[in-house]
Amino acid sequence: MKKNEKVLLRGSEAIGEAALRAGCRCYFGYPITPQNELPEYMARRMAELPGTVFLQSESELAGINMVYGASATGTRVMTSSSSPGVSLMQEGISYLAACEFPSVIVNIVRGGPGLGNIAPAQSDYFQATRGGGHGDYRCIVLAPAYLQEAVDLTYRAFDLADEYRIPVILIGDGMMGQMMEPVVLPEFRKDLPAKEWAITGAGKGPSRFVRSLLLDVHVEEAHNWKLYRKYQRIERREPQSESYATEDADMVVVAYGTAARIAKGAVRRLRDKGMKVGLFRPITLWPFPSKAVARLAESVGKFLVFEMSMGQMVEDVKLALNGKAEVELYGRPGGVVVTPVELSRILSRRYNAMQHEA
Amino acid sequence: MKKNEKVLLRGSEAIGEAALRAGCRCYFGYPITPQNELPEYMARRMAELPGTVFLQSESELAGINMVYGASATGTRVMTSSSSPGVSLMQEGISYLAACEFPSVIVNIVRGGPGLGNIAPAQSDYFQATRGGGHGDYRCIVLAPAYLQEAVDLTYRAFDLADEYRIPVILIGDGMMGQMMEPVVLPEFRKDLPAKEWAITGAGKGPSRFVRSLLLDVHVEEAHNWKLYRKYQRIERREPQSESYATEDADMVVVAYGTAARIAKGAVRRLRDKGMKVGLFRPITLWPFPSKAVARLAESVGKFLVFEMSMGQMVEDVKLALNGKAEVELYGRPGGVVVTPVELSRILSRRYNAMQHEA
Amino acid sequence: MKGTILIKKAMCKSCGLCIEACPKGSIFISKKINEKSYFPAEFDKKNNECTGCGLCAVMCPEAIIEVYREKK
Amino acid sequence: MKGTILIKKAMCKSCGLCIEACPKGSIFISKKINEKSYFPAEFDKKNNECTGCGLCAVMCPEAIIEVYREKK
Amino acid sequence: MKGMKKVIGRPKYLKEVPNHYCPGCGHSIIHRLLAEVIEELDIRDRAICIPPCGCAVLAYYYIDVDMVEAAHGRGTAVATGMKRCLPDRVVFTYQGDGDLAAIGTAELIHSANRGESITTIFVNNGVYGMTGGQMAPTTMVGQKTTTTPKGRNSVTDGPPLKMCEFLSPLDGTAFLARTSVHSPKHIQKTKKAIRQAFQTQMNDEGFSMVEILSQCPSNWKLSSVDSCRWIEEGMIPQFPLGVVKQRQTEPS
Amino acid sequence: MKGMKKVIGRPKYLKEVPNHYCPGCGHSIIHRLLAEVIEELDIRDRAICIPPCGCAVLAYYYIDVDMVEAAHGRGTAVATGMKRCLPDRVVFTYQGDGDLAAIGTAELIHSANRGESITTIFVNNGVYGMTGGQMAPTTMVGQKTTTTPKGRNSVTDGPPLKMCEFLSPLDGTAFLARTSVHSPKHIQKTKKAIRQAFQTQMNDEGFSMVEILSQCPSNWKLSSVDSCRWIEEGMIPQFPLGVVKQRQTEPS
Amino acid sequence: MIHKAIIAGFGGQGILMMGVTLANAAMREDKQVTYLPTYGAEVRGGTANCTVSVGDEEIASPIASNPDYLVVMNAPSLHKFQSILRKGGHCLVNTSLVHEKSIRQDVKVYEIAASEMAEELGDLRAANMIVLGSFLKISSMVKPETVLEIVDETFRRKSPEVMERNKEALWAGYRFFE
Amino acid sequence: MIHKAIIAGFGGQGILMMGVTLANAAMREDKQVTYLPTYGAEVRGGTANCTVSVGDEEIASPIASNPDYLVVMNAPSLHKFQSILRKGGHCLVNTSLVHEKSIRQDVKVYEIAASEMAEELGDLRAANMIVLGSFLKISSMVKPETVLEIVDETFRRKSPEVMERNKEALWAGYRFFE
Ligand SMILES: Cc1ncc(C[n+]2csc(CCOP(=O)(O)OP(=O)(O)O)c2C)c(N)n1
Ligand SMILES: Cc1ncc(C[n+]2csc(CCOP(=O)(O)OP(=O)(O)O)c2C)c(N)n1
Ligand code: SF4
Ligand code: SF4
Ligand code: SF4
Ligand code: SF4
Ligand code: SF4
Ligand code: SF4
Ligand SMILES: [Mg+2]
Ligand SMILES: [Mg+2]
Repeated sequence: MKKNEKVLLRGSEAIGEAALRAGCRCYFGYPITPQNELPEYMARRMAELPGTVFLQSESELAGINMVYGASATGTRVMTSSSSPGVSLMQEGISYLAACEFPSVIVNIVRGGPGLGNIAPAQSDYFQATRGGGHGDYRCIVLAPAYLQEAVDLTYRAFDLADEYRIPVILIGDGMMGQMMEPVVLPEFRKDLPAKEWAITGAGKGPSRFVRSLLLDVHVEEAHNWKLYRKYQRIERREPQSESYATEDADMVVVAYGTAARIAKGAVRRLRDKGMKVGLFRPITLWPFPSKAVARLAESVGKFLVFEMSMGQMVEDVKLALNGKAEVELYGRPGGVVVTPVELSRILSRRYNAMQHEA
Repeated sequence: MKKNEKVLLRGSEAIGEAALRAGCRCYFGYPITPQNELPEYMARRMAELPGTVFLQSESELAGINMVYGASATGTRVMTSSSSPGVSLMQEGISYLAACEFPSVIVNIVRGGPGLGNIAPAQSDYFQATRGGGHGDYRCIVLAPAYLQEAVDLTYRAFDLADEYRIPVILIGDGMMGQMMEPVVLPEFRKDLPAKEWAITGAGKGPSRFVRSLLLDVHVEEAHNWKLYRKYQRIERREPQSESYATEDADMVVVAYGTAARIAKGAVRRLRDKGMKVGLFRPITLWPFPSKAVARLAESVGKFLVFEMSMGQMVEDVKLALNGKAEVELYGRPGGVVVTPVELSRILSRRYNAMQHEA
Repeated sequence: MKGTILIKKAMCKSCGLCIEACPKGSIFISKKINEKSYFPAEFDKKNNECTGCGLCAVMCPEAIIEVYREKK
Repeated sequence: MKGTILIKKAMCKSCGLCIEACPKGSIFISKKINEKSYFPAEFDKKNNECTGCGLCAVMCPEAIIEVYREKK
Repeated sequence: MKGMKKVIGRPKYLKEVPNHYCPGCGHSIIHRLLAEVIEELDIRDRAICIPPCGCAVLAYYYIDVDMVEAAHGRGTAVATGMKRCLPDRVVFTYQGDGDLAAIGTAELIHSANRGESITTIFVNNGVYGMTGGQMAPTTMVGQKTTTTPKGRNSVTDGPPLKMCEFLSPLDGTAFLARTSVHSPKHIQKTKKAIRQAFQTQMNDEGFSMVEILSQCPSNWKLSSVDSCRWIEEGMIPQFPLGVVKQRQTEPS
Repeated sequence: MKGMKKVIGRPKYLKEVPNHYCPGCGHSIIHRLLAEVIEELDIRDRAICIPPCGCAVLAYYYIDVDMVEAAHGRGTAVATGMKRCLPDRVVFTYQGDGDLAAIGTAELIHSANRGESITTIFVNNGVYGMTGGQMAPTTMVGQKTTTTPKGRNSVTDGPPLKMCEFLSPLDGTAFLARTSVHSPKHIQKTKKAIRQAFQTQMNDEGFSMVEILSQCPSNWKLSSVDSCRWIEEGMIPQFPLGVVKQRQTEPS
Repeated sequence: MIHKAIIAGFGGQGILMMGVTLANAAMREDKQVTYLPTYGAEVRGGTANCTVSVGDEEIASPIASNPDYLVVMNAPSLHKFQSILRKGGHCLVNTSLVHEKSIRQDVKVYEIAASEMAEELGDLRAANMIVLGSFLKISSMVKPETVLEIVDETFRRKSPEVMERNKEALWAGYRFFE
Repeated sequence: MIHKAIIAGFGGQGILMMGVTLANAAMREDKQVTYLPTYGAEVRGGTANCTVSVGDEEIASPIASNPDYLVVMNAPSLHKFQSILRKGGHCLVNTSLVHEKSIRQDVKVYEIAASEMAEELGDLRAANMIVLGSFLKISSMVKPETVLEIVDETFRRKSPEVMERNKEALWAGYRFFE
């Protein structure tokens, strides 16, 4: 593959390849549709790459704890799964967050709750952004909408994880995982900086330990506030979003991932018809780009949140706007993927209703 | 024990006894501090009560799935755990919600994330109210502040679970679990209505099944909306809260569970000093008593949310108020229990600052 | 003829296990595709050797073979 | 005397396992409580039978017994 | 048919619908056997099946008994919950090798050790069928799967687990047998084993399990006929057939 | 001491601090043995311990090697992750019977089956010590615990699990031994077994485990001395001591 | 403008290969392109299909709910997809396996007995390449030369013979509608 | 008014029993009451303590950060808790096991050699009842009669002898500060 050459890749493979190029040296995971192509890709590729570890764990529970062990040694490590499997990881993720072990977790979300189905869905938003595990903690949550972005964010995820010593969740869905798009792959990372906190045997120095048991409430509180300050730092520095056709918009659609692609298609159609509709697309779900969306509220009176769920991100939009603009939800749970045409119809109805009121 | 007689009971035992009286016939659980007294109580009591099942499961994961099986037969069933153990149940809870299997889950929350400590904490609020598992679903979440209330809500939890076919989470903390207060126990439930949806063998009729796999996205979507309508019904009917000294208040503290007790003590002190401070105490965390708190905002300009966490319920308060009043957080994570005196100091400072501004 | 079989061709998936199982070679794959786009197994009426042993039916994953034997 | 032991009494938890282990009865429970509120084990200097066999130290959960033997 | 008597037909409790299994798949054979045994033991009214996450997830469409779907691997925990509430029902789980021997290991072992009076129908096809042919705990050494592109390596992946033998030291297990469905003869033996397992449960003797070697032509990338051959030649040497354990209990 | 030579003292890698264990607790003895073996094998620089959720959760305060705390039951999964990244380190888990044989069953079995080159120090005290004495998978039949007020009932709770024997059929296991720390003699044998287990790992022979019967006077509600007696008389008949498996591998 | 095509048939017919080839060609021509297969249903079925979208602007949804082109390689696929083909859309049918006629009058139908043609060419498996060739003719999503390039690169390493046969098949299909 | 007492000592001294008895008596007198033990630390320690709050209004926090009473049954407990006793509060000390003096001058200290007294009564384990009796005297959280009632009910079923001995101990402690 030549440098900067475009290649046509499947989403799951693009993510896998980007991870390897970012220096991911360990993959642990358990099969679950619709993300099996990712472990399968890792199995194939890591068999060729010296110094890498691919291990199919006996469960997601074991997998996330292997991630924990590998991360403890300072190794860049990844796991991937889909909704039910990620639910099984919640305890482990809470431990990763508590011990500040960097790690990258890919969730190719499927319809739920329960076994649900394997269609694209966005109903794990709460779990990802609020922490489905116990205790006060956060994970950085990245939601690419395009495969190039999936590549770039995967690559970045490992840096973010290391920089902030935090679990990073990359969220996608079966459509993202299965589709192919042209992408340009980044270079292989070399010379990753050593992690002086890593547990690798005491050597000649004093022995060290990492734990999350902090029996003294004041020590635990101090640890919580330390994490909190880190989270605030991330909230200041790392929010990312895309605004499309929002400059003169009267109404803005808020959507991420697959839903955002569809929404962009719909917005384009409406613009063609002269309707002043724009799109706001959070790229980081946590930290949520609250400021950016609040800024839009200075000129936009109505926000329509389009989610492939019964409404989860809508809470973050409302929290960001705090009553400054009207927020409505258009939610489609269960794996239904509406078309840009359908969505544009919905949007234009709401747009017209709004114009009518005004 | 005579009818209506007050007895001094430990929190965990009060919950256990109330459950048995509510018709709970099955308990599955795994030890974890600070809730061990509950399974231990169940072990003792159920050894005496014919027709009951106590089983120490090999893990919380197994436990919640035993609950699932028992609930499927129409039996009233309970499990209990504390934060890390409840994280392990997230997949199972998502399945319970999806299959609409009634069940009661007690979470005696401890400090976190990770192993944390066993001190009182409220940092599993997100997990309980937003669903730490995957997919769009909700659990009813009850948060008693007094042992009598713990008894009453436990008793009610089984009815709610059956009425709405939903998992109900009773949330407390180690202080609630360990302390003793006088309580009056309710009568033993007799003649619980049969559940015609229960899976008990086909008998002479057609065979039936319960599942959450709904491969057809439209069927899954319909199921999601069906659940959604149920959730809306619950949101309309079931919010519960207590308002204390709010009639003429300029500032209202919002707190639940243990924190609310402390807050009430603090509010009383401030009232003694002539400050117009009140308390709003959500009893149901989901459905959150949004209307009730929003109604207060008609006369109250400032809400101070006091949580034993870095701030989770504060989001629900903000969502309920939607910018109509100022919302501030006073969060104490890690298991620290402030005293009413300390809290009253904090409150009075904020109260004075507010008066000053006005 | 001691035995005969009936194959519900519409549900046949052409796995061929009945053919492998039949000791008499009384089954073959039809040239006519069924609704499910499989070429179903077919009883060879001309072969006339079927004993009604039932091995084909025991093997058939789809449980679509009925076996008949001459009444005695 | 062929052996002797040193017990770090401040860290003793009075479990008594050293006493049970000593074949010579050279250890007893002291009447004086330690800082941790335990009555620590004490070497019976008068008993004089200690062989320095080390069984007490091997047994002691707190690893607070040092065993000494006469230099040969 | 004139002058003819029907000697074999579709069993009563196998619903008259096409199934979703691949051509030649062992699951469909096993479904039929279950329907037959349920009919013969006359327990359709009180049998409860717990289908797995796995290719057999839709078993409720095919076998005419009450069913409750379990989360992946949790079949025996769900069965425990049900059986403890309904001790007079015949409760059985239906589980694949991924479901039972990987993610469900702990639940299986503890249910078996407790001697739960349940039956497990364990379909060992050496791969994760439903998810597209990844390595299972029972995959043979050297076998290529989508996650072992160079073949299962016993050093990094471990050797295949022999679940019947593994469970047999547990006191709670009363009947453990391994059979196969790759030929009519073995199919009949499998049926017998299933019947014995159910009978074990009905006699309240303890935990019973039938491990069934089952063809997965799609993921083995073999024809149906070659799949049967692979069971005979590849799998049986590793997974010997027969009753692995049958506890003799005094008649009560 | 004049004219005297110190023949036994506190081992170098057992930190000079009081521990939190109850008087007479076996954990403290086992800690000391670990410190001694680590010193004798001279592996303090490259040993990594994974302490459990259990009474030994604070092991990092006592034993002077690098440590990473594991979630309850997940020790061997964490160890797998670490060892795969650092193949030349000596990685060992320290686990109680609840941790290892209940919630951690699946991780243990699969790590053992894969033959992970790790060592597990398995402290079998027949109860959940840390949480206050509930039934563990290794609790004896009839033994009263806080969750078996009438004694463990083998019918409803199953009999105790014998983990060494249970793991021994797995190819991945190279060294399995059961020992005890209730007397000086047994303590010495335990030390030897721990050394052998570490050596097994250092020779890369596969998974190694030492199961140690260990007294929990607090939860057994016995004196320290009576606890030792209970191990001898109550536990050893059920859990026979000795090397259960020692794989002979060719020198490589 | 964005054009969308759905290609559908049996599992073993090389359906996905056709789609990927098309998508690769579009990429080579620096067009915007997405390719989306139906994916690994947790439950198996006999059919396979994929959607290729090609255009000169960002492609919103990779799904085609109203495709411009439909390529059907077997009968069930015709039943499944014909109703969503856009009015005036193009339907390319492999008549070797599809005997029914399309019931719609408002679409253009192209018929080719690809399996027979492939048999003639001496490789039944080349039917997909024949149909792909035809598709290149009746659509204009990508240039046939680019597809040839891709086919060349895809197969050269594997087997120059197979490459040649595929190219031949491609041209045969292309020419069929000339 | 709400009064709070902390009772602290070793694990085996019957500390929690004292607290529960007190709480039961308060309930019997229809007072508001909470009882809170230190709870099952995941890591064991040798000490036990509990807090009893009694009053005529709803008790906010069952914790006592500034108790009115402190009952210390061993030395570590004195060290641990004396600093939080409220100014002017009451400190009841079992001098059999606590040899140091309280370092605070702003509290009232009551001393009783309960273990020795118990030994005299013939039951070392009754020391806690002696101290409880003294506490009833120096506080006025509940009436001694109510406590007697509770003790009566608690022990009657178990053993009338133990009941009697406990009652005796209770009175002995009560009378000690008369
Ligand atoms: C928690 C969880 N993880 C993963 C899956 C995905 N999954 C479904 S079935 C299955 C395994 C299927 O293999 P097996 O149990 O051997 O059954 P088979 O299909 O081979 O009959 C997996 C991994 C899931 N549904 N839930
Ligand atoms: C997920 C989870 N469940 C439960 C616990 C509580 N817990 C801590 S240690 C422990 C068991 C202790 O028993 P054992 O493993 O036998 O160790 P011991 O204390 O006896 O040495 C339990 C259940 C936990 N920390 N995490
Ligand atoms: S019944 Fe026997 S002989 Fe007849 S077709 Fe079937 S297998 Fe052949
Ligand atoms: S065995 Fe059954 S499904 Fe297979 S070919 Fe024969 S009849 Fe058809
Ligand atoms: S060294 Fe031996 S003889 Fe000396 S005190 Fe210790 S056990 Fe007794
Ligand atoms: S064995 Fe050690 S801790 Fe126990 S009594 Fe003897 S010296 Fe003290
Ligand atoms: S994938 Fe395998 S196990 Fe699943 S249905 Fe197909 S052949 Fe059967
Ligand atoms: S509870 Fe038992 S295992 Fe834990 S420290 Fe005490 S004696 Fe040891
Ligand atoms: Mg399988
Ligand atoms: Mg233990």
